[in-house]
Amino acid sequence: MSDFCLKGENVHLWRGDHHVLRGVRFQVEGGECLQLTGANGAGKTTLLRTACGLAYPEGGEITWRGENIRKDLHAFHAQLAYLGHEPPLKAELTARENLRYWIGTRRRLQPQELDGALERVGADQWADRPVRTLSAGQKRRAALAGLTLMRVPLWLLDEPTTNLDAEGQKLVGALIDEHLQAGGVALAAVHHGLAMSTASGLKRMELTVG
Amino acid sequence: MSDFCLKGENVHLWRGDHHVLRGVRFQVEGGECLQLTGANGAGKTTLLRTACGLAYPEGGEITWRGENIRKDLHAFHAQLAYLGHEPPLKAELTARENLRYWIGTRRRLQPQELDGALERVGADQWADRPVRTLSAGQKRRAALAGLTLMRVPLWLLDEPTTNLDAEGQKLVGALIDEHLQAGGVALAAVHHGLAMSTASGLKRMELTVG
Amino acid sequence: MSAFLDMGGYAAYVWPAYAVTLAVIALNIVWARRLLKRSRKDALQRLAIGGSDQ
Amino acid sequence: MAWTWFHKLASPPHVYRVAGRLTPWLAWPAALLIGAGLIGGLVLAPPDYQQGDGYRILYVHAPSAWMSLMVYTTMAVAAAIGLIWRMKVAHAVAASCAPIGASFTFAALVTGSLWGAPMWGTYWQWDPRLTSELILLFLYLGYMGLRSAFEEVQRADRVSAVLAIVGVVNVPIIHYSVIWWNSLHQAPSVMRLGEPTMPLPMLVPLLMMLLGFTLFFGALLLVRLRGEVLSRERAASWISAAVRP
Amino acid sequence: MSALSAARLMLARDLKLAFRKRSQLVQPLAFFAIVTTLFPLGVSPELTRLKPMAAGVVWAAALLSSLLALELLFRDDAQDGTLEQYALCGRSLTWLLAAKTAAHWLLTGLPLALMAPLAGLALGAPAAAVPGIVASVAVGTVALSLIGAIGAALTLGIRRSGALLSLLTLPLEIPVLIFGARATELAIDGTAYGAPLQLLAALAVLGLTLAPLAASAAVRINLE
Amino acid sequence: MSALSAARLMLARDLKLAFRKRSQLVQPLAFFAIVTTLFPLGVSPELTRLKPMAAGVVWAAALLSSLLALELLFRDDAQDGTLEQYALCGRSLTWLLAAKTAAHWLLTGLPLALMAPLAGLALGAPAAAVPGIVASVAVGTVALSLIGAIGAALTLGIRRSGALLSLLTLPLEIPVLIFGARATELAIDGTAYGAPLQLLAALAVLGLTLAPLAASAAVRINLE
Ligand code: HEM
Ligand SMILES: Nc1ncnc2c1ncn2[C@@H]1O[C@H](COP(=O)(O)OP(=O)(O)OP(=O)(O)O)[C@@H](O)[C@H]1O
Ligand SMILES: Nc1ncnc2c1ncn2[C@@H]1O[C@H](COP(=O)(O)OP(=O)(O)OP(=O)(O)O)[C@@H](O)[C@H]1O
Ligand SMILES: [Mg+2]
Ligand SMILES: [Mg+2]
Repeated sequence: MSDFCLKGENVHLWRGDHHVLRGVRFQVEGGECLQLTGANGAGKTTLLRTACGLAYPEGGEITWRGENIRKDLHAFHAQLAYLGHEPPLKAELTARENLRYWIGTRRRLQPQELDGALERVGADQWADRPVRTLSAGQKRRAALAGLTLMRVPLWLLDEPTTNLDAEGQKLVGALIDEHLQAGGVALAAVHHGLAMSTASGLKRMELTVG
Repeated sequence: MSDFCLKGENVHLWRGDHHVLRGVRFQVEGGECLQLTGANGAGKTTLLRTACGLAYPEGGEITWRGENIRKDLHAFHAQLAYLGHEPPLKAELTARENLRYWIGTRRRLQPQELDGALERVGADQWADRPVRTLSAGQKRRAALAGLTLMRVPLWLLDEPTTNLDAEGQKLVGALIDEHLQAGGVALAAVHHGLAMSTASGLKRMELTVG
Repeated sequence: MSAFLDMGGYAAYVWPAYAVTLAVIALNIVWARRLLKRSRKDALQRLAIGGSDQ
Repeated sequence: MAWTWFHKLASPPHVYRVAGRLTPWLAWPAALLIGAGLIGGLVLAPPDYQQGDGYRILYVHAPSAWMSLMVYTTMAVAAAIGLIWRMKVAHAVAASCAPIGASFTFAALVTGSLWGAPMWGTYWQWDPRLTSELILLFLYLGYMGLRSAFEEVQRADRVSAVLAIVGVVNVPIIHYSVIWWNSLHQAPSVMRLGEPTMPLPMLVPLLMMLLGFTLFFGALLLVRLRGEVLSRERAASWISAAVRP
Repeated sequence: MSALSAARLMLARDLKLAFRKRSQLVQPLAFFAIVTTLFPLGVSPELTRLKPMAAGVVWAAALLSSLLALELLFRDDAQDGTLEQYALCGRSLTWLLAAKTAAHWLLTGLPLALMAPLAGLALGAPAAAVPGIVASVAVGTVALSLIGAIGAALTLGIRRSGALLSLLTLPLEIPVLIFGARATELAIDGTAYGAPLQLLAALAVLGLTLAPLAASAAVRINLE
Repeated sequence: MSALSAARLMLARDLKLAFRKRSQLVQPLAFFAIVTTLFPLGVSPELTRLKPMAAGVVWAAALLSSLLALELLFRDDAQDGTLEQYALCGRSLTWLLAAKTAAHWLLTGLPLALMAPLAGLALGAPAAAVPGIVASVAVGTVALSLIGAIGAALTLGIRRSGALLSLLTLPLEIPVLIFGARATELAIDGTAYGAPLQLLAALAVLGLTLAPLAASAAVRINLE
């Protein structure tokens, strides 16, 4: 048993005059994926950003392995991967270079690991073209390759299936599956279901528009 | 019977060394919606941009109402609405202002028309907030409001349901339905099915990766 | 001969001017031929990989 | 109907073939003329009564300066043709012109300032003719910079064509700068209507150099053009016939 | 609805975007003020040494602050996709871009023209020179905005285009600088400055007829 | 893996981004060259009148071209989301931003230092002044890059921040300009320029210790 556990307690957050997160509570443990659903504007993105420490909650607290994430933010960040609405890639670099510089700041990467991850997301054809020339779904796939390379226990994913074709949707499901199998934790904002093989670790939470 | 008909014949287009569109043929008429499917990178976006005259095909031709679209590009553009991967909104303006300046260059807008369109997409709450503060789905909805306001016979939509919640997906289906009922033509790149009530006017075409 | 090389006292200006111009001419020849050779090689390479489509 | 022959003439295989055949017919006369001009200018022509032997820089300065303007004009015209009629070969001509023009502009600047040192007592002055020639160099560099900033040749062609056309306003400015402003630089003496104001033994080598440089440009252009045409043709069948030995 | 009223709406939009943040309005002015103070700091505080440079400094500052604002002229619109919509709206893109350029002039050129005399006075120009300075800067910045629009449109497709943009536009803007500085200098000296001012106006008119056309051609190519 | 090797990777990335297009390398130089040609055109073509301004012109040009490149320093990374990933990578953001600033100096400051003597010579400085000009510009641009990094980080959340950025950073950069211009001027006059150069170095060191910290704090706030 791992002690991986991300927990939000009574999280409050305002944006302008808008009380977006009104005492949100959640808990995900190793081997679990919490699917965040909710109408547009319900606050899914805001919750994810708060959970990874990019936004500061004005009430309540978020803990990881039993400790407030602010206590040692660097150590917390070293254990999480966050993918937002847009794939974080530099348009002028190739997909491979992007991964090298992005993941490289976190850990030493072997070239064959990179090759493996790129192949996994079907990037063989376009791994060495500037990201600028890639299609929307190809960019998303490159970001997914980065996700698998991070090797961290906590995944925070904001609509990871956007722009992906049917096969890409399955890929996302399979990646999360494997992550959970390995004892990882995932928190994913989604509008449709995730294409996962087992529903065992799947929890759902619906945010309502505040 | 209207003479609305968008037709592509043997369209060829390269991007770099990549032969993206290899002799694509398609035809959509008034009351029909052509659903473009295909794997990531198959060339859906490229085809849509070529169809609206933003990209120049190196072989073949695209005709609208029987005439090459290049013959009178301005007149052709006045009859089409194109929505790309990203909603075309200025972050500093509110949703309402965005629509006013965007649609206003095409035709004179009545304030109550604007209100109606904003209400239709569920924007009552956030129509007067800077787009910068909107969620991804809210931005997409604002773009859809613009689409309904254009009042043009030809719609070219690139994954119009991205970032939308379940209700938003239905909205897109309903909007296309109405557009077809009124004799309009639609060409939409989608990965999932469109939530349309009648399948009568629906055609499908699959692009394969070249 | 040395009178010719001296250029009536203007040697320090005349000869560099001619040198620069002739260098520009020579470089242009080299560059142009290199461009042609390189694009020939590239074209051959492309033919070897892709064959000819269309 | 009239256009079909035009397009056929400008079709890449045709251009590639004809350019290859034409090159020696320009290159050899150019070499002869430049060689004769060098001998004529350096040895046979008499010293100037004012400038002594210093004026001999004329035989490299004037042709280089002439090239800088002529090449730019050629480039702009080719770019306009390419933009208007979407003609690939015209764009290839424009692309080929830029490095040639830039190098000769550089030569004109260097030879000019080497000439200026003894004649005006300074290598450089912010004089309209000199400044506008420097701007021409910047324009060439800007053109090449803009071109290389694009990955796709087709887009680079079309965007840089707009710049080439816009920049052509600088050409008359350079040419007339000595007339419009009171300039250090000397007024046109050869390239003007009516009688040239130079004794014949001085004039003949200059004319030979001018013609020689022009022919040399033509030869260079043809060689570069073949390279450009090859690099922008996509796997067309004629390439294998043209390239394979 | 005509192309003209679409252009009017475009102008209104760009002005509204600029006025959204009231503080943005003073920014080109502040920039100009700071640039003109750089020189006395860098060169010498004595007015007798500064006066001969006044015209050059005012013009170099005007050119640079116009250039700084330029990069954003089309880039923002291209990035968020609104420019594409304008290219697809069935109206003449030339007119729309002319309107954008007009907005750019109203937001940078005009304030600069009103500000330049102050800078001139601070650098030792006499009060009588004020109308001449205002006129020359006002007319000259029209030409600068127009030439700049071409450059901005050309470099639209390129990331980090700052330096390339200046490389492309500065050579074209140098005639404006020469005539503008000459007019300002003559005004400061108290002589007739009509001749260079007329040349400046000619450049502006030339720009007015050519620049929007060239810019719209370049934008269309870059959107492709 | 340490914070330092992450920073090294960041430096490598920024350099690669700049070197991706070979032509971009010459661009800051070209910009600098063009700016220094602006002044003679605006002021006067005579070297005797230009020489006293040489130091001011060189420094104003250096400051402006450093500023131009600055806006892009963090903005690009913020827009495409890579900066966010760096803030979340579990390494010290301070070191990463220091690496970005170093890249900025290598790409603008260093070439400017190598180029400045040429501009100085064209404006009438003697050949003996070359080492002094190189030294003062090289040291001064370090301080400029560092101060600029703070400004760029502060204005990250703001659209069209160009003018605001210059408004924020120029006042902070004025001491650099003053000492830098003094050092260059003394070098041109052939006198000892050690004192202002030392002050310049002191400013650079102060910036080195403070700027990356301030910048990383500002970036974190702006990402929120
Ligand atoms: C850096 C300095 C100089 C530059 C940039 C320069 C530039 C030019 C240019 C562009 C032309 C061609 C004009 C045209 O065809 O319309 C030209 C021609 C010429 N230049 Fe210079 N020049 C420079 C210095 C000098 C000097 C110092 C002299 C002699 C004292 C000189 C004498 C001439 C002559 C005789 C011609 C031929 C004019 C004619 O016959 O049309 N130049 N120069
Ligand atoms: N400059 C280029 N060089 C080579 N290939 C390119 C270039 N630009 C685009 N492509 C390729 O062209 C193809 C077409 O992309 P397009 O965006 O049309 O795909 P799409 O069907 O819309 O995909 P998605 O579902 O991911 O949005 C992609 O495979 C892309 O990688
Ligand atoms: N400055 C602000 N003032 C008022 N409301 C704001 C502000 N910033 C954000 N909001 C609101 O906060 C809410 C939360 O947005 P968030 O992006 O988290 O939604 P989401 O659930 O991710 O939606 P989507 O499904 O569309 O991505 C939205 O309703 C948004 O309009
Ligand atoms: Mg969201
Ligand atoms: Mg697509």
